[in-house]
Amino acid sequence: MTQKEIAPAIFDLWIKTELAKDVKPGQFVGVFTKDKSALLPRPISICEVNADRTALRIVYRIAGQGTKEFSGWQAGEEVQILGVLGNGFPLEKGKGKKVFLMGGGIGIPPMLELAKEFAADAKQTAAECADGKTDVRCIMGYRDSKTFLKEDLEQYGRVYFATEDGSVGTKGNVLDAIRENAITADVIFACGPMPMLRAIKAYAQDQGIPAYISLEEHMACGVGACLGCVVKTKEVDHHSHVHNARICTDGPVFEAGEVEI
Amino acid sequence: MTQKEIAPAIFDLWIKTELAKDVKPGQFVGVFTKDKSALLPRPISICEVNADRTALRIVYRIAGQGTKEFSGWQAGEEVQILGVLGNGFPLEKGKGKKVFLMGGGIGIPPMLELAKEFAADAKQTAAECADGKTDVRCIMGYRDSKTFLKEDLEQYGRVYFATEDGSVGTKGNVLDAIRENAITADVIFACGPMPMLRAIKAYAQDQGIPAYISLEEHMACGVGACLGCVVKTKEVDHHSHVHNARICTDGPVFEAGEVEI
Amino acid sequence: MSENNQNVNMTAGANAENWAPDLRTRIAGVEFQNPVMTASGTFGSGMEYGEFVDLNRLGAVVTKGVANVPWPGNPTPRVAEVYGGMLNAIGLQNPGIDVFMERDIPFLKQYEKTKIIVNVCGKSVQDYVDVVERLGEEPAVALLEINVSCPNVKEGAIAFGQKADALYNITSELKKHAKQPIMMKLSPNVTDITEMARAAEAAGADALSLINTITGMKIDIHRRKFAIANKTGGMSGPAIKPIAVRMVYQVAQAVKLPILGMGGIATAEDAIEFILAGASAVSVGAMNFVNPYATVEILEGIENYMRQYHVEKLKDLIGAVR
Amino acid sequence: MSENNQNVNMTAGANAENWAPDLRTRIAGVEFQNPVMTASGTFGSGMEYGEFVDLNRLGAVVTKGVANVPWPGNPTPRVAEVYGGMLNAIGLQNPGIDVFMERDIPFLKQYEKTKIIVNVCGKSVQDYVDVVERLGEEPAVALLEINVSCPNVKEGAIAFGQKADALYNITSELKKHAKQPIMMKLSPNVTDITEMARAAEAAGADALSLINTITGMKIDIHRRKFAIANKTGGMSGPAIKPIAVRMVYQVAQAVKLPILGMGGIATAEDAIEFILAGASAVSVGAMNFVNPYATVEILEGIENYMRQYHVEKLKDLIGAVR
Repeated sequence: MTQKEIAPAIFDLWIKTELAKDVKPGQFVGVFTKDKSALLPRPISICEVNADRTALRIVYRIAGQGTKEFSGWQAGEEVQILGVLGNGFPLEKGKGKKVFLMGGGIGIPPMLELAKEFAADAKQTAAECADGKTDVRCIMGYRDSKTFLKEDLEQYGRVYFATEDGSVGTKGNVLDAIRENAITADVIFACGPMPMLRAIKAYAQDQGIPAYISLEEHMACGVGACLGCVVKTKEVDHHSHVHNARICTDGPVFEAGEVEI
Repeated sequence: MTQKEIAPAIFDLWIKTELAKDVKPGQFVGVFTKDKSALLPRPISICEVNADRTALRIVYRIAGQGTKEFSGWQAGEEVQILGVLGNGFPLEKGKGKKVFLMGGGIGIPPMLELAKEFAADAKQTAAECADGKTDVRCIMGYRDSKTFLKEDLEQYGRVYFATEDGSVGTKGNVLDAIRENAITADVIFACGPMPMLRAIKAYAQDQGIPAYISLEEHMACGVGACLGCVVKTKEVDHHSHVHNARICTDGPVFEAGEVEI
Repeated sequence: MSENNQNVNMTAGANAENWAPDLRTRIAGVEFQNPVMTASGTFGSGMEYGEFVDLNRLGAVVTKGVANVPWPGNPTPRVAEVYGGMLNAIGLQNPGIDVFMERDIPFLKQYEKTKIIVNVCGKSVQDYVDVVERLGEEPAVALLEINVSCPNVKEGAIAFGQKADALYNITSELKKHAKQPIMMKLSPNVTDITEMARAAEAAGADALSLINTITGMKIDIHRRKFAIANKTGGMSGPAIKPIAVRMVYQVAQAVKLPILGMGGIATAEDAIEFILAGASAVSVGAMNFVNPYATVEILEGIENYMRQYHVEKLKDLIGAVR
Repeated sequence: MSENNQNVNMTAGANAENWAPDLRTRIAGVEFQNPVMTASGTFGSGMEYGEFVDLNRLGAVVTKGVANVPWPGNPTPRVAEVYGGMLNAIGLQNPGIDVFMERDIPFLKQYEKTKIIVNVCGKSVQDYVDVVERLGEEPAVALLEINVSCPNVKEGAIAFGQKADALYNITSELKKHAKQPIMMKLSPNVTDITEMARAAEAAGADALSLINTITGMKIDIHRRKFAIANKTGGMSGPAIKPIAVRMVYQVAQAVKLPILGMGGIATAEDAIEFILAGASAVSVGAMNFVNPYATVEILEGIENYMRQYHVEKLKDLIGAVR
């Protein structure tokens, strides 16, 4: 285990674990505190998996006592994690298409593994058929110039930036960045705060394109038993038989049109 | 801080603290766990203070989750203690007299500092007046041959042993050891399990000599506020105005005749 | 001096031999292979935990509450962590009895050693009756736990669980329609739980389970908002254990009915505390979320304790502390 | 994903300037310099904590309960640690009103900035009346907290605190004899705390304090004995906080009386949670045992929070979350 602070209150943690073997981009783990009075696992999405798939990387913001404890963990410490949880992004929906990967704030980390896998896939499809090449554009929104993971993302494709204070890239949000750069896509993959996801849902509906968005909700079990983390669905859900899907096990990624956010 | 196991489940812990400056034998400290779900300080009597009075030694038995945590503490760790608590043994009552120091099980540790101070005092009084010399005999009761603190005690005076299994010294308890060795005293100082203290109280009353016994009771605050750790008293207590004295602040040492045990 | 939670025998377990204690226990004439069960709502119908624990090792699976029709439950956030536990206001979301009979029951029947206890909820007496009658068609269901104590649904539920006369009425009504024995699940949010227990006993209940969650609240002081959309939620977790043990003890002294005890059980020591207080079996709830292996670890811990102290039969421990 | 207890502003406090918020608060016409007080029975009359905290910094000292005559209290063990808190069954040991008037009151009068609230207990209405009348002779006593909710004494006390009519009667009787405003201390061991609050209000109570401890039990599974001689004890500590916050909120919505809130307050964040829920002031109880500096640290934490969020007056926070 190794850890460093890559932006104010944003920590970058690598955990050695065989769970890394079959991680899909967009999946998450439940991380347990050592404080015996804080019991529930903290759901944190997976940012990246190392080359030999023996360790996974999470990038999280200090958001309370639990993550505060995490930030104090030292290299070599043993930690408890539950996972791998959730279904991740449906890569196949983007293959051979023009793809937007949109991330906002602490929703950016999961987009890295996704960008990486698309990049790998792009090379491959390119070899097969020139026209069917996957074209990935990353659009990332930050508060300010503390653009954590910037260099990591830039290895895997074009990255456009938006910052609330305008210090880097477009002043505004990720949708402002799209307009300013006059770029379009056939499909969107996104993770970030709810207002951003709502805006992306609306944008995708205008454009008549699908948007796969990763949702978050307070969780207890993380495995689909407690029904704590649900999202309202347009149709009756196959499992719950009501208009609710479980974010932890049916998600966290949903096609924007299927959920009411 | 340094620590070692000196008998099965019995740990010997040195804590560097300025609290050591004015420790009296028979006083105790409240030791806090680091587990945030176990909140109350554990009252543990002080076994010894080092020569330059910069550190104190506690010898405790693993008796639950808290002491189990303590036993895992590593050299150099920072720990939280509350104290120094309680009034120690009244040394002056033993000066120039024939004194028994009687300890049983995990009640033995506090007798070490007491033996040490009597020994120091003995030399002094000896210098002043040969006849008024304090004569200290230690009588220590153990379960078996795991006679922790034996060597430490033997530095400071004659030590008689009693073990339940007879493996060392007299087979039986500390009173059996007294009889077997046909020794007598003018005053007794004792700490140990309640049955032993009751026996000592009875013995002292027979002999018509005073016995100063150190009591224990479950505690919360340790400073006399919560009234959790009381002992019934023969007379109305000066502070409580009922027949109860606070073990933490009015004790832990009481003259056996004053308390109902 | 020695610490409060003193225990001189702590290490004795190590040198205990390896015989197998008799863990069987009975509730309302139903025999269970061991006393370790799951608390309703924390374990679904077991599907989600099958990958962690062998369901065949449990005494019983107590299912998530099921109603006559699907219930959508409450808005989110539905859960919040608190010191030593959590609050939940799921609102008894469930797929309804039809889906439950087709999907969940057949799944649970695969585990032949483990009994099935179905938690029944409703908004009116008739709702409960409908579910109880449907379940009567399924002999694989051993016992019905009647949830009259969910603090998170506006109508029904808790209304039956906080007034002795209401509890008496629904109990006697369900007794008329139930093929299986019924176990009334009591709310801790009452002045005198023994009054409720006596009412259930007088009305013909076959067993009692307690405690359900304790109504709590958490406020996010930075957002100045309730942590849970429902404002209040049911509190569970180790923090509430002493309250639950007290109520199990009080009820065990007040009535003759067998008790399924629960409330913050995290370890075998906790489970044994409930059993000594008078519980014939115990349910593990929120701790499944913290440690998915909790049930089986607790089962093994109880066995070790019985070996350590040479207790041959579990029933020798039930209510042994008075 | 982000953790349950989310808080994006966590670090904002750092860059807040250093102005002094107005911490004053009022209960029943009495003004306190700040809302941080001590919970009865955890702080004696302050003598034992004088060496840790400057008593002049507290809003008030709420004394250990005092009766008309000395009470010996319960047998030991009287206290036991539990997960996230403790159980106690002290049994209201106290030296009686005579000694209290001669010794404790003069001690507390030395701290002119800090108000004196005396907790009054008794076994019969007349016992309470006697103490209330004696305290009426002492103008330095600002407020009387009437303990009708101690779970650890057989007669009286709790009997008045768990039945609305009994609470109504003792409240109206004491109102006739009290020179100072009276604050009824409510028990959480009830089905509906708002019913109790309304009864006290209707009977003329000037304020309410809640919650007293919750009845709990601990069994030593190795000795197979109750951890507390009284079998049950009152549970306090962080573990019970969500229950206390819920009750404070419910009562604040149900009556107009000012509330002294308590129950597991360990940090400034906890104290603010109670204030946002509707408490005009807060008492720190068991945490004095864990951290003798807790009261003053909580006071400073509340000030920092007010600076961080630019809250000028404490009263702007009272009941701000609905």
